[in-house]
Amino acid sequence: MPDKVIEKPQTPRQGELPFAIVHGEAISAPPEDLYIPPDALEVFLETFEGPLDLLLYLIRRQNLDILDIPIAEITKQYMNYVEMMRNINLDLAAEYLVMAAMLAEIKSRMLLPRHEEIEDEDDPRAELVRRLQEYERFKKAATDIDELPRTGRENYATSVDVIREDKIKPEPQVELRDILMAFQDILKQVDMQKHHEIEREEISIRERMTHVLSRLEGDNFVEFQTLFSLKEGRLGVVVTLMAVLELLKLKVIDMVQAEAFAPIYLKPVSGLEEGE
Amino acid sequence: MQAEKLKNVLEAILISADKPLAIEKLLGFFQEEDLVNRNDLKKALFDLQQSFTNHGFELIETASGYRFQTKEEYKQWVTQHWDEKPSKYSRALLETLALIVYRQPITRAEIEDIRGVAVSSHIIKTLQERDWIRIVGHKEVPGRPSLLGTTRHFLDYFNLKSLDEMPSLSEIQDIDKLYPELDLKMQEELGNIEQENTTEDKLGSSTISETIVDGKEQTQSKQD
Amino acid sequence: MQAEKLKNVLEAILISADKPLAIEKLLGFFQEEDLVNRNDLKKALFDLQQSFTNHGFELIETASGYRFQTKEEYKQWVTQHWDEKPSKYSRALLETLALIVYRQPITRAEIEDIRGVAVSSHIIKTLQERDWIRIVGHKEVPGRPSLLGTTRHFLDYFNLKSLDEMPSLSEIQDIDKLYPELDLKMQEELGNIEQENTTEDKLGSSTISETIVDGKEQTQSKQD
Repeated sequence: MPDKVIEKPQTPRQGELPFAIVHGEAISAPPEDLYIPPDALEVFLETFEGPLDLLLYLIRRQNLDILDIPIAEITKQYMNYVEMMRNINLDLAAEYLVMAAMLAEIKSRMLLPRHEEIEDEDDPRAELVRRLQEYERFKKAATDIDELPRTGRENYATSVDVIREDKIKPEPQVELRDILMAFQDILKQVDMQKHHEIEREEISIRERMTHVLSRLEGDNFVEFQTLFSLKEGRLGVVVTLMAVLELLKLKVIDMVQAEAFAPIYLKPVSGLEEGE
Repeated sequence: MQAEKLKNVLEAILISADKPLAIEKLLGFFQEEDLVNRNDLKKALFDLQQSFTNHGFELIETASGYRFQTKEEYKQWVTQHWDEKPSKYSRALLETLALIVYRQPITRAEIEDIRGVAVSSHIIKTLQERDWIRIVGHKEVPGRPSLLGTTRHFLDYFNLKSLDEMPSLSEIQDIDKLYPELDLKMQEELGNIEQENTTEDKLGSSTISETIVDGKEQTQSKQD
Repeated sequence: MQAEKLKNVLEAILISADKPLAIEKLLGFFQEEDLVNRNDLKKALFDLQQSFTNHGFELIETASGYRFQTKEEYKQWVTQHWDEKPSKYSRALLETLALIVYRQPITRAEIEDIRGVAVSSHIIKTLQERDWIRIVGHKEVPGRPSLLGTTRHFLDYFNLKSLDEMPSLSEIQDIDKLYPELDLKMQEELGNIEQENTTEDKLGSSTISETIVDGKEQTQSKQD
C-alpha cells in the first residue's frame, strides 16, 4: 500500500469512457468527491458503527435508492474511505475489509455481461441490499428506543419520607468469601483481557494509605513524624512510609517543609471541600 | 375498608415504594380484617390514576405493576436535583439492545451478523447489569451460545406494560417490486425472509418461544 | 408561570426530592424566564399543602424546608415494605466492594476502568449507607474525583482487626484451598450467581428467579 495520504479521491483514468455500467446505463460522470479534512476524519469515522453503517451513509448522503445502488460508484467511494483509514493508521476493523471484498466481488459480477438466457441469475446486489435494509431498520429501532420516555430522564421516581412503625429493614448479609470470590472473578476477567494493571501488591499499604488520608482530613497539616508509631515496629514504619510515598505519587497529598531540618508536614492537596 | 380510606392507604404505599407493585403484591399489604379484595383494589387504583391526571406526578402501570412517577412535561425542572446529566447510551449499545428487543431470543453472533461488526463484551455486560437483558437459554449449536432476551425491568424502565407497546419495526421494501425481471428463485427466497420477519415483528407475548431464527443461514443462502 | 403550572412543577420537584427543600433552594430550580418569585412560591406551597389534606401523604414544612411524607395514620400498611426478607446484593455491588477493599483508595472511574462498565450511583450510595466505604480524599486530576476506602465498620462487620487479615491476592487465586469445606456449597452458589448475572454458564431451563438488589433499586431478573 502506498504511504501517501489521500486527501481527494483520484480522478478516474477512464477519461471519456463510461465510468460504470449500471443496469445497462452507462454512467460517465465520476461521483461527487468526498473530501474530508484529514484531522476531521478520525472523529468522523468513529461515528460509524461498522461497514454497513458507512455504506448506508454513502448511499443516504447521495439520496440514492437503497434498492438500486450504483455498485461501482459506491464501491469506489467505500474503498476511498477504507484507504484513508489505513493511511492514517486507524485501527481498521477486519469487517471493513470483508465488506470491501464483498463489494469488489459484486462489482465484478455486475460488470460481466448478463446472459439473458440463463434463467436463475440473481442480481448480485440482492444480498447486500437485504443486509443494508435489515441493518437500517434496527438502526431506526435504536433511535426509537432512545426516544422512549425513560426512568431517570423523562420520568423520575418518587421519594418521600416514610412515617412507619419501628422496624429495621433487614440488610442483605455478606460473607467475606463473597467479596473474595467477586475479586477473584475480576482478576479472571482482567486476566482474559490484555495486561490490565493489577499487579500484586501488599494490601496493608493500601489500607495504610486510607489511614493516612483520614488523619489528614479537614485540611489540617499533620506532622510527618506523628504518622509513625514505634509500637508497630520496623515493618509498620516501612508500610506507613510506602503509603505516604504512594499518596505523594498519586498527588493526593502534599509534603511541606519550611526549611532544612524543619518538621515536615503533610496535607491533602487542595483540601477536602465537600468531604463527605 | 372504606373506598376513600383504601385510596389513601394505596397512595401511601405506592408513593413510598421503590419499585412498581403489582395487584398481587399490593393485596399482600392488607390483613384479613381490612376486608380488601382484588376488585376493591382494582377500582381504587383506577380512581387513583384518574385523580392524578392534573398533577405534577402520575400513577402509571408498567410491566411489573403500578408506580408513581413525575410527569415528563416537568423533567426540565426535576432533573436539576442532580448534577450529572441522565446517562446517554452509545449507538452501539442501543442498536444491540434494539436487536435483542425485536429479535429475542438472539445470540451475540446473530447480532453481529446483522450489525456487521463485533459486539463488545462491555455492551452486553452493561445491558446485563442494568438488568435490561438476560440469558434466557442456550442455542443448540456447537458452543451452545447464550440466547439473550429482555427483562421485565427493561419494560418498567421504559414505561412499557409489554413488548407490544414497543414502536413497530419499519417495513422492508421489496426488491422484487423494482426488478420484476429478477428470477423466480430469488423472489421465493425474499418472500420467505419477509414472512419470517413479519411474524417475528409482532412480538406477540413476552413469553419467549423456543423458536430460533437462524439469521446466518438466511444471509448465506444468497451467496451464490 | 401560571399558578396551576407552578403548583405542578413544585409537586414534581418535591415528590422526587430526597431531602427537604427550603424556599431558597426551590427558587433555584427556576430560570429567569419562568418568572417565578418568592411570593408566588409561598402561595403555591400553601395551596399545595391545603390540597393534600385528604390524601395518603402530605406536604409538611420542617426546619430545613418542605417535604412530602406519608401520613402517620397509614404507617401500619406502609411499614410492610420492610417486611420482606433481605435480598441479595448484586454481583456488580460485590465486585465494586471488592475493588474498593483491595485497591483503596480508588476512584469510581478507576473501578469502572477495571470492571469495564459504569458503576451505578446506587451501588456507591448503598455501600456508603451501610457504612462500609467512605470518601477518604480527592484525587488531584480534573474533576477532583473522590477516593473511596473502607471503614472501621467494614472491618467490624467481617470480624477483621485490619485489612491485613484479608486473604492476599495469591491466596485468592486458590480460593478453594482456603475454604475446602465450603467447596461444594460454593460451587453451587457460584453457579447460581453466574446464571443470574454473568455471561457464560449453562442455564438449562430459564426458571431461576432471584431478587437482586443494589440498594434502593430492586429488580427482578425473571421475565415470568
